[in-house]
Amino acid sequence: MRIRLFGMIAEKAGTDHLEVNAGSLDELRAMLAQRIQGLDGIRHAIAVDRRIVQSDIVLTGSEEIAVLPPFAGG
Amino acid sequence: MRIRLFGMIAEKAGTDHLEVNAGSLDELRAMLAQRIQGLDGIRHAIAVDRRIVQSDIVLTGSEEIAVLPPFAGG
Amino acid sequence: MNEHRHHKVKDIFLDGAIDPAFVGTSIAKHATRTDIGAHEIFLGQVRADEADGRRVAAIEYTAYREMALERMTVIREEAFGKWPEMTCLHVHHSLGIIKAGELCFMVFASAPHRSASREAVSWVVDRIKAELPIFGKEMLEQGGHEWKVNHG
Amino acid sequence: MNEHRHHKVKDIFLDGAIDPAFVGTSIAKHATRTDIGAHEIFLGQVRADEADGRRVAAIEYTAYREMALERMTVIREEAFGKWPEMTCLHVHHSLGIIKAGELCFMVFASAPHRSASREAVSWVVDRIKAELPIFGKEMLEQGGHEWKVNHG
Repeated sequence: MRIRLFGMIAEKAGTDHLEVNAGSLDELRAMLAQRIQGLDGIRHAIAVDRRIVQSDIVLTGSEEIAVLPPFAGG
Repeated sequence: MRIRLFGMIAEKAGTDHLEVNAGSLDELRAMLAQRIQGLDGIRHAIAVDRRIVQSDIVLTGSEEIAVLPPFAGG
Repeated sequence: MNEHRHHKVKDIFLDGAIDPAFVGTSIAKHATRTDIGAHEIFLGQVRADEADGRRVAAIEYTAYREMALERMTVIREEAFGKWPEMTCLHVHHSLGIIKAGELCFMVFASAPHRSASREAVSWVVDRIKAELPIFGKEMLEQGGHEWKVNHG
Repeated sequence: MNEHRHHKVKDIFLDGAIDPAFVGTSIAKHATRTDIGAHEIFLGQVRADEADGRRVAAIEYTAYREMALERMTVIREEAFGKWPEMTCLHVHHSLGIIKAGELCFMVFASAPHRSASREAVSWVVDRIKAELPIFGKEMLEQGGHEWKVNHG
Protein backbone atom coordinates (compact mmCIF):
# COMPACT_ATOMS: atom_id res chain seq x y z
CA MET A 1 0.00 0.00 0.00
CA ARG A 2 1.07 3.55 -0.78
CA ILE A 3 1.52 5.89 2.15
CA ARG A 4 1.49 9.64 1.38
CA LEU A 5 3.82 11.87 3.39
CA PHE A 6 3.48 15.61 3.87
CA GLY A 7 5.42 18.63 5.03
CA MET A 8 8.24 18.09 7.47
CA ILE A 9 7.62 14.32 7.44
CA ALA A 10 8.09 14.14 3.68
CA GLU A 11 11.21 16.24 4.15
CA LYS A 12 12.49 13.93 6.88
CA ALA A 13 11.77 10.86 4.74
CA GLY A 14 13.21 12.45 1.61
CA THR A 15 10.12 11.37 -0.36
CA ASP A 16 6.42 12.18 -0.55
CA HIS A 17 5.34 8.54 -0.44
CA LEU A 18 6.36 5.11 0.80
CA GLU A 19 5.25 1.66 -0.28
CA VAL A 20 4.64 -0.64 2.70
CA ASN A 21 2.53 -3.67 3.51
CA ALA A 22 0.81 -3.55 6.88
CA GLY A 23 -2.25 -5.48 8.10
CA SER A 24 -3.12 -3.00 10.80
CA LEU A 25 -2.58 0.61 11.72
CA ASP A 26 -0.32 -0.30 14.66
CA GLU A 27 1.77 -2.44 12.35
CA LEU A 28 1.99 0.50 9.94
CA ARG A 29 3.03 2.82 12.78
CA ALA A 30 5.88 0.49 13.69
CA MET A 31 7.01 0.27 10.07
CA LEU A 32 6.93 4.03 9.62
CA ALA A 33 9.01 4.52 12.76
CA GLN A 34 11.61 2.22 11.22
CA ARG A 35 11.51 3.72 7.74
CA ILE A 36 11.53 7.41 8.75
CA GLN A 37 14.42 8.39 10.96
CA GLY A 38 13.34 10.73 13.74
CA LEU A 39 9.59 10.30 13.16
CA ASP A 40 9.02 9.67 16.87
CA GLY A 41 10.35 13.19 17.52
CA ILE A 42 7.69 14.81 15.33
CA ARG A 43 4.09 15.22 16.41
CA HIS A 44 2.06 13.58 13.67
CA ALA A 45 -1.24 11.89 12.86
CA ILE A 46 -2.28 9.20 10.42
CA ALA A 47 -5.28 9.75 8.18
CA VAL A 48 -7.10 6.68 6.83
CA ASP A 49 -9.48 7.51 4.01
CA ARG A 50 -9.09 11.20 4.88
CA ARG A 51 -9.96 10.87 8.56
CA ILE A 52 -7.51 10.89 11.40
CA VAL A 53 -7.50 7.55 13.19
CA GLN A 54 -5.96 7.24 16.63
CA SER A 55 -6.79 3.64 17.53
CA ASP A 56 -5.60 0.42 15.92
CA ILE A 57 -7.69 -0.75 12.95
CA VAL A 58 -7.37 -3.50 10.37
CA LEU A 59 -6.04 -2.33 7.00
CA THR A 60 -7.06 -4.13 3.81
CA GLY A 61 -4.61 -2.36 1.53
CA SER A 62 -7.30 -0.42 -0.34
CA GLU A 63 -7.28 2.53 2.05
CA GLU A 64 -5.93 5.98 1.25
CA ILE A 65 -3.34 6.57 3.97
CA ALA A 66 -1.38 9.70 4.80
CA VAL A 67 1.06 10.74 7.53
CA LEU A 68 0.42 14.32 8.61
CA PRO A 69 2.70 16.66 10.57
CA PRO A 70 1.17 19.56 12.55
CA PHE A 71 -1.19 21.74 10.55
CA ALA A 72 -0.25 25.30 9.65
CA GLY A 73 -3.17 26.62 7.60
CA GLY A 74 -4.58 30.08 8.04
CA MET B 1 -28.55 81.07 20.14
CA ARG B 2 -28.70 78.80 17.13
CA ILE B 3 -29.95 75.24 17.73
CA ARG B 4 -29.14 72.66 15.07
CA LEU B 5 -31.74 70.03 14.30
CA PHE B 6 -31.13 66.67 12.66
CA GLY B 7 -32.96 63.80 11.00
CA MET B 8 -36.56 63.24 11.95
CA ILE B 9 -36.48 66.23 14.31
CA ALA B 10 -35.42 68.58 11.51
CA GLU B 11 -38.17 67.01 9.42
CA LYS B 12 -40.73 67.51 12.20
CA ALA B 13 -39.64 71.14 12.67
CA GLY B 14 -39.49 71.81 8.94
CA THR B 15 -36.02 73.39 9.38
CA ASP B 16 -32.49 72.35 10.27
CA HIS B 17 -32.03 75.09 12.86
CA LEU B 18 -33.91 77.30 15.27
CA GLU B 19 -32.94 80.59 16.90
CA VAL B 20 -33.89 80.68 20.59
CA ASN B 21 -32.72 82.40 23.74
CA ALA B 22 -32.47 80.16 26.77
CA GLY B 23 -30.47 80.62 29.96
CA SER B 24 -30.43 76.95 30.87
CA LEU B 25 -30.81 73.57 29.24
CA ASP B 26 -34.14 72.94 30.98
CA GLU B 27 -35.40 76.26 29.71
CA LEU B 28 -34.24 75.28 26.21
CA ARG B 29 -36.01 71.91 26.51
CA ALA B 30 -39.27 73.66 27.35
CA MET B 31 -38.88 76.07 24.43
CA LEU B 32 -38.12 73.26 21.99
CA ALA B 33 -41.21 71.35 23.13
CA GLN B 34 -43.26 74.45 22.31
CA ARG B 35 -41.56 75.19 18.99
CA ILE B 36 -41.49 71.64 17.61
CA GLN B 37 -44.87 69.95 17.48
CA GLY B 38 -44.67 66.32 18.58
CA LEU B 39 -41.11 66.51 19.91
CA ASP B 40 -42.15 64.83 23.15
CA GLY B 41 -43.15 61.76 21.13
CA ILE B 42 -39.64 61.37 19.68
CA ARG B 43 -36.75 59.93 21.65
CA HIS B 44 -34.03 62.56 21.42
CA ALA B 45 -30.93 63.94 23.12
CA ILE B 46 -29.37 67.38 23.32
CA ALA B 47 -25.68 67.82 22.61
CA VAL B 48 -23.91 70.82 24.10
CA ASP B 49 -20.51 71.44 22.55
CA ARG B 50 -20.72 68.02 20.93
CA ARG B 51 -21.45 66.05 24.11
CA ILE B 52 -24.81 64.76 25.16
CA VAL B 53 -25.98 66.45 28.35
CA GLN B 54 -28.80 64.94 30.38
CA SER B 55 -28.89 67.24 33.39
CA ASP B 56 -29.75 70.93 33.60
CA ILE B 57 -26.84 73.29 32.96
CA VAL B 58 -26.47 77.03 32.53
CA LEU B 59 -26.17 78.18 28.93
CA THR B 60 -24.21 81.31 28.07
CA GLY B 61 -25.27 81.49 24.45
CA SER B 62 -21.82 80.64 23.06
CA GLU B 63 -22.40 76.89 23.11
CA GLU B 64 -22.83 74.72 20.02
CA ILE B 65 -26.18 73.04 20.60
CA ALA B 66 -27.87 70.28 18.63
CA VAL B 67 -31.03 68.22 19.03
CA LEU B 68 -30.42 64.61 18.03
CA PRO B 69 -32.96 61.92 17.20
CA PRO B 70 -31.98 58.22 17.58
CA PHE B 71 -28.75 57.27 15.85
CA ALA B 72 -28.77 55.01 12.82
CA GLY B 73 -25.12 54.72 11.78
CA GLY B 74 -23.57 51.47 10.66
CA MET C 1 0.04 54.33 7.85
CA ASN C 2 1.00 55.37 11.37
CA GLU C 3 -0.94 58.60 11.53
CA HIS C 4 -3.58 56.86 13.64
CA ARG C 5 -1.30 57.23 16.65
CA HIS C 6 -1.79 60.98 16.56
CA HIS C 7 -4.88 62.54 18.01
CA LYS C 8 -5.84 64.38 14.88
CA VAL C 9 -9.43 64.18 13.71
CA LYS C 10 -9.79 61.99 10.63
CA ASP C 11 -12.75 62.40 8.35
CA ILE C 12 -14.58 59.08 8.19
CA PHE C 13 -17.36 60.33 5.94
CA LEU C 14 -17.57 59.94 2.21
CA ASP C 15 -20.28 60.96 -0.21
CA GLY C 16 -22.13 58.04 -1.70
CA ALA C 17 -21.61 54.30 -1.43
CA ILE C 18 -18.29 52.64 -0.61
CA ASP C 19 -16.91 51.08 -3.79
CA PRO C 20 -15.93 47.42 -3.25
CA ALA C 21 -12.76 48.21 -5.24
CA PHE C 22 -11.89 50.79 -2.57
CA VAL C 23 -11.87 47.98 0.00
CA GLY C 24 -9.46 46.06 -2.23
CA THR C 25 -7.24 49.13 -2.53
CA SER C 26 -7.30 49.63 1.24
CA ILE C 27 -6.20 46.03 1.76
CA ALA C 28 -3.42 46.35 -0.82
CA LYS C 29 -1.94 49.36 1.01
CA HIS C 30 -0.99 47.08 3.92
CA ALA C 31 1.37 44.86 1.90
CA THR C 32 4.39 46.85 3.08
CA ARG C 33 3.46 46.29 6.71
CA THR C 34 5.04 42.88 7.17
CA ASP C 35 4.33 42.93 10.91
CA ILE C 36 0.65 42.39 10.09
CA GLY C 37 -0.69 38.84 10.19
CA ALA C 38 -4.44 39.45 10.34
CA HIS C 39 -6.97 41.80 8.80
CA GLU C 40 -10.57 41.89 9.98
CA ILE C 41 -13.09 43.84 7.93
CA PHE C 42 -16.71 44.58 8.70
CA LEU C 43 -18.84 45.98 5.89
CA GLY C 44 -22.38 47.24 6.25
CA GLN C 45 -24.58 46.85 3.20
CA VAL C 46 -27.95 48.53 2.78
CA ARG C 47 -30.58 45.83 3.10
CA ALA C 48 -33.90 45.92 1.21
CA ASP C 49 -35.75 45.37 4.48
CA GLU C 50 -39.31 44.24 4.03
CA ALA C 51 -42.05 44.55 6.65
CA ASP C 52 -45.75 45.36 6.56
CA GLY C 53 -45.75 45.53 2.77
CA ARG C 54 -43.02 48.16 2.65
CA ARG C 55 -39.58 47.60 1.15
CA VAL C 56 -36.48 49.73 1.61
CA ALA C 57 -35.05 50.96 -1.71
CA ALA C 58 -32.28 53.12 -0.25
CA ILE C 59 -31.14 54.88 2.91
CA GLU C 60 -30.24 58.54 2.94
CA TYR C 61 -27.58 59.09 5.57
CA THR C 62 -26.92 62.43 7.22
CA ALA C 63 -24.73 63.23 10.21
CA TYR C 64 -23.84 65.83 12.75
CA ARG C 65 -20.34 65.71 11.32
CA GLU C 66 -18.41 67.74 13.89
CA MET C 67 -19.69 65.69 16.83
CA ALA C 68 -19.39 62.39 14.95
CA LEU C 69 -15.74 63.06 14.13
CA GLU C 70 -14.97 64.07 17.70
CA ARG C 71 -16.64 60.92 19.05
CA MET C 72 -14.80 58.81 16.47
CA THR C 73 -11.46 60.26 17.54
CA VAL C 74 -12.20 59.27 21.13
CA ILE C 75 -13.33 55.78 20.09
CA ARG C 76 -10.20 55.34 17.95
CA GLU C 77 -7.90 56.34 20.80
CA GLU C 78 -9.70 54.04 23.21
CA ALA C 79 -9.43 51.17 20.74
CA PHE C 80 -5.66 51.63 20.41
CA GLY C 81 -5.51 51.75 24.22
CA LYS C 82 -7.40 48.47 24.54
CA TRP C 83 -5.55 46.71 21.69
CA PRO C 84 -2.08 48.26 21.62
CA GLU C 85 -0.83 45.60 19.22
CA MET C 86 -3.32 46.81 16.60
CA THR C 87 -1.36 48.33 13.71
CA CYS C 88 -4.15 50.12 11.80
CA LEU C 89 -7.80 51.02 12.11
CA HIS C 90 -9.71 52.41 9.15
CA VAL C 91 -13.31 53.58 9.40
CA HIS C 92 -15.53 54.94 6.64
CA HIS C 93 -19.23 55.79 6.63
CA SER C 94 -21.28 56.93 3.69
CA LEU C 95 -23.44 60.03 3.58
CA GLY C 96 -26.16 60.70 1.02
CA ILE C 97 -28.41 58.21 -0.71
CA ILE C 98 -27.12 54.63 -0.63
CA LYS C 99 -29.18 52.09 -2.56
CA ALA C 100 -30.03 48.58 -1.33
CA GLY C 101 -27.10 46.31 -2.14
CA GLU C 102 -24.53 49.10 -1.80
CA LEU C 103 -21.98 49.40 0.98
CA CYS C 104 -22.37 52.20 3.54
CA PHE C 105 -19.95 51.33 6.34
CA MET C 106 -16.48 49.85 6.73
CA VAL C 107 -14.45 49.09 9.84
CA PHE C 108 -11.07 47.55 9.02
CA ALA C 109 -8.49 46.62 11.67
CA SER C 110 -5.10 44.98 11.22
CA ALA C 111 -2.81 43.41 13.80
CA PRO C 112 -0.01 40.89 14.10
CA HIS C 113 -2.49 38.31 15.40
CA ARG C 114 -6.13 37.66 14.84
CA SER C 115 -7.69 38.26 18.25
CA ALA C 116 -6.83 41.98 18.43
CA SER C 117 -8.18 42.82 14.98
CA ARG C 118 -11.33 40.74 15.44
CA GLU C 119 -12.18 42.10 18.89
CA ALA C 120 -11.38 45.67 17.91
CA VAL C 121 -13.64 45.61 14.84
CA SER C 122 -16.57 44.25 16.81
CA TRP C 123 -16.08 46.77 19.62
CA VAL C 124 -15.61 49.74 17.27
CA VAL C 125 -18.74 48.83 15.25
CA ASP C 126 -20.78 48.67 18.48
CA ARG C 127 -19.44 52.01 19.67
CA ILE C 128 -20.07 53.73 16.33
CA LYS C 129 -23.64 52.46 16.16
CA ALA C 130 -24.32 53.67 19.70
CA GLU C 131 -22.42 56.95 19.81
CA LEU C 132 -22.04 58.58 16.42
CA PRO C 133 -24.81 61.04 15.51
CA ILE C 134 -25.61 59.55 12.13
CA PHE C 135 -29.18 59.51 10.88
CA GLY C 136 -30.77 57.27 8.29
CA LYS C 137 -33.89 57.94 6.26
CA GLU C 138 -35.19 54.71 4.77
CA MET C 139 -36.66 55.52 1.37
CA LEU C 140 -39.37 53.03 0.51
CA GLU C 141 -40.00 51.48 -2.90
CA GLN C 142 -43.64 52.46 -2.81
CA GLY C 143 -42.71 56.04 -1.97
CA GLY C 144 -42.50 57.75 1.40
CA HIS C 145 -39.91 57.09 4.04
CA GLU C 146 -39.27 55.93 7.59
CA TRP C 147 -36.47 56.81 9.96
CA LYS C 148 -33.97 54.07 10.77
CA VAL C 149 -33.20 53.61 14.46
CA ASN C 150 -30.34 51.54 15.92
CA HIS C 151 -31.45 49.39 18.79
CA GLY C 152 -29.52 48.37 21.85
CA MET D 1 -24.60 32.47 -5.09
CA ASN D 2 -26.72 29.74 -3.54
CA GLU D 3 -24.60 26.76 -4.55
CA HIS D 4 -23.21 26.63 -1.00
CA ARG D 5 -26.40 24.92 0.08
CA HIS D 6 -25.44 21.82 -1.90
CA HIS D 7 -22.98 19.34 -0.50
CA LYS D 8 -20.60 19.51 -3.42
CA VAL D 9 -16.91 19.88 -2.70
CA LYS D 10 -15.65 23.36 -3.53
CA ASP D 11 -11.98 23.95 -4.20
CA ILE D 12 -10.72 26.48 -1.69
CA PHE D 13 -7.12 26.39 -2.90
CA LEU D 14 -5.49 28.81 -5.27
CA ASP D 15 -1.92 28.99 -6.49
CA GLY D 16 -0.03 31.97 -5.15
CA ALA D 17 -1.12 34.91 -3.04
CA ILE D 18 -4.67 36.23 -2.85
CA ASP D 19 -4.86 39.49 -4.80
CA PRO D 20 -6.47 42.30 -2.75
CA ALA D 21 -8.44 43.20 -5.88
CA PHE D 22 -9.93 39.70 -5.78
CA VAL D 23 -11.36 40.53 -2.35
CA GLY D 24 -12.91 43.66 -3.82
CA THR D 25 -14.40 41.65 -6.67
CA SER D 26 -15.79 39.09 -4.23
CA ILE D 27 -17.46 41.86 -2.26
CA ALA D 28 -18.91 43.43 -5.41
CA LYS D 29 -20.59 40.16 -6.38
CA HIS D 30 -22.92 40.48 -3.39
CA ALA D 31 -24.54 43.73 -4.53
CA THR D 32 -27.49 41.87 -6.02
CA ARG D 33 -28.20 40.13 -2.71
CA THR D 34 -30.25 42.84 -1.09
CA ASP D 35 -31.10 40.58 1.86
CA ILE D 36 -27.50 41.00 3.05
CA GLY D 37 -26.81 43.65 5.69
CA ALA D 38 -23.39 42.58 6.96
CA HIS D 39 -20.15 41.20 5.53
CA GLU D 40 -17.35 39.97 7.77
CA ILE D 41 -13.99 39.22 6.20
CA PHE D 42 -10.92 37.70 7.78
CA LEU D 43 -7.68 37.88 5.82
CA GLY D 44 -4.45 36.18 6.80
CA GLN D 45 -1.28 37.95 5.69
CA VAL D 46 2.18 36.37 5.79
CA ARG D 47 4.08 38.03 8.61
CA ALA D 48 7.84 38.60 8.52
CA ASP D 49 8.13 36.94 11.92
CA GLU D 50 11.36 37.65 13.70
CA ALA D 51 12.82 35.54 16.52
CA ASP D 52 16.31 34.42 17.48
CA GLY D 53 17.86 36.45 14.68
CA ARG D 54 15.81 34.78 11.97
CA ARG D 55 13.23 36.53 9.82
CA VAL D 56 10.52 34.94 7.68
CA ALA D 57 10.73 36.02 4.03
CA ALA D 58 7.91 33.79 2.74
CA ILE D 59 5.85 30.72 3.56
CA GLU D 60 5.52 27.84 1.13
CA TYR D 61 2.12 26.25 1.67
CA THR D 62 1.30 22.68 0.68
CA ALA D 63 -1.78 20.64 1.49
CA TYR D 64 -3.26 17.20 1.47
CA ARG D 65 -5.87 18.58 -0.87
CA GLU D 66 -8.38 15.73 -0.96
CA MET D 67 -8.66 15.54 2.82
CA ALA D 68 -8.62 19.33 3.23
CA LEU D 69 -11.53 19.76 0.79
CA GLU D 70 -13.53 17.00 2.47
CA ARG D 71 -12.97 18.56 5.90
CA MET D 72 -13.87 21.99 4.50
CA THR D 73 -17.15 20.64 3.10
CA VAL D 74 -18.05 19.32 6.55
CA ILE D 75 -17.08 22.60 8.24
CA ARG D 76 -19.10 24.58 5.69
CA GLU D 77 -22.20 22.46 6.24
CA GLU D 78 -21.85 22.71 10.02
CA ALA D 79 -21.47 26.49 9.74
CA PHE D 80 -24.71 26.81 7.76
CA GLY D 81 -26.34 24.56 10.35
CA LYS D 82 -25.20 26.79 13.20
CA TRP D 83 -25.97 30.08 11.42
CA PRO D 84 -28.89 29.32 9.10
CA GLU D 85 -29.40 33.03 8.39
CA MET D 86 -25.92 33.19 6.81
CA THR D 87 -26.35 33.86 3.09
CA CYS D 88 -22.81 33.11 1.81
CA LEU D 89 -19.51 31.73 3.01
CA HIS D 90 -16.40 32.03 0.83
CA VAL D 91 -13.09 30.46 1.80
CA HIS D 92 -9.78 30.63 -0.06
CA HIS D 93 -6.32 29.45 0.95
CA SER D 94 -3.12 29.92 -1.00
CA LEU D 95 -0.71 27.17 -1.98
CA GLY D 96 2.87 27.71 -3.10
CA ILE D 97 5.27 30.42 -2.03
CA ILE D 98 3.60 33.46 -0.45
CA LYS D 99 5.88 36.35 0.43
CA ALA D 100 5.70 38.39 3.64
CA GLY D 101 3.06 41.08 3.18
CA GLU D 102 0.98 38.97 0.80
CA LEU D 103 -2.41 37.48 1.60
CA CYS D 104 -2.70 33.70 2.00
CA PHE D 105 -6.13 33.14 3.54
CA MET D 106 -9.63 34.57 3.26
CA VAL D 107 -12.82 33.70 5.13
CA PHE D 108 -15.75 35.86 4.05
CA ALA D 109 -19.29 35.46 5.45
CA SER D 110 -22.40 37.50 4.71
CA ALA D 111 -25.71 37.61 6.53
CA PRO D 112 -28.71 39.86 7.06
CA HIS D 113 -27.33 40.88 10.46
CA ARG D 114 -23.88 41.24 11.89
CA SER D 115 -23.78 38.62 14.61
CA ALA D 116 -24.12 35.61 12.28
CA SER D 117 -21.39 36.69 9.88
CA ARG D 118 -19.01 37.71 12.66
CA GLU D 119 -19.44 34.54 14.70
CA ALA D 120 -19.30 32.30 11.64
CA VAL D 121 -16.03 33.80 10.37
CA SER D 122 -14.34 33.39 13.75
CA TRP D 123 -15.57 29.81 14.14
CA VAL D 124 -14.67 28.80 10.56
CA VAL D 125 -11.16 30.25 10.88
CA ASP D 126 -10.62 28.30 14.11
CA ARG D 127 -11.87 25.08 12.54
CA ILE D 128 -9.72 25.49 9.42
CA LYS D 129 -6.58 26.15 11.44
CA ALA D 130 -7.24 23.07 13.58
CA GLU D 131 -8.55 20.58 11.03
CA LEU D 132 -7.33 21.24 7.51
CA PRO D 133 -4.13 19.39 6.59
CA ILE D 134 -2.23 22.42 5.30
CA PHE D 135 1.49 22.68 5.88
CA GLY D 136 3.68 25.77 5.91
CA LYS D 137 7.40 25.97 5.33
CA GLU D 138 8.74 29.28 6.62
CA MET D 139 11.55 30.34 4.30
CA LEU D 140 14.02 32.51 6.18
CA GLU D 141 15.72 35.62 4.88
CA GLN D 142 19.14 34.29 5.82
CA GLY D 143 18.43 31.01 4.01
CA GLY D 144 17.15 27.74 5.40
CA HIS D 145 13.65 27.12 6.62
CA GLU D 146 11.49 26.14 9.58
CA TRP D 147 8.10 24.46 9.67
CA LYS D 148 5.15 26.52 10.80
CA VAL D 149 2.92 24.91 13.41
CA ASN D 150 -0.51 26.15 14.48
CA HIS D 151 -0.98 26.12 18.21
CA GLY D 152 -4.08 25.46 20.24
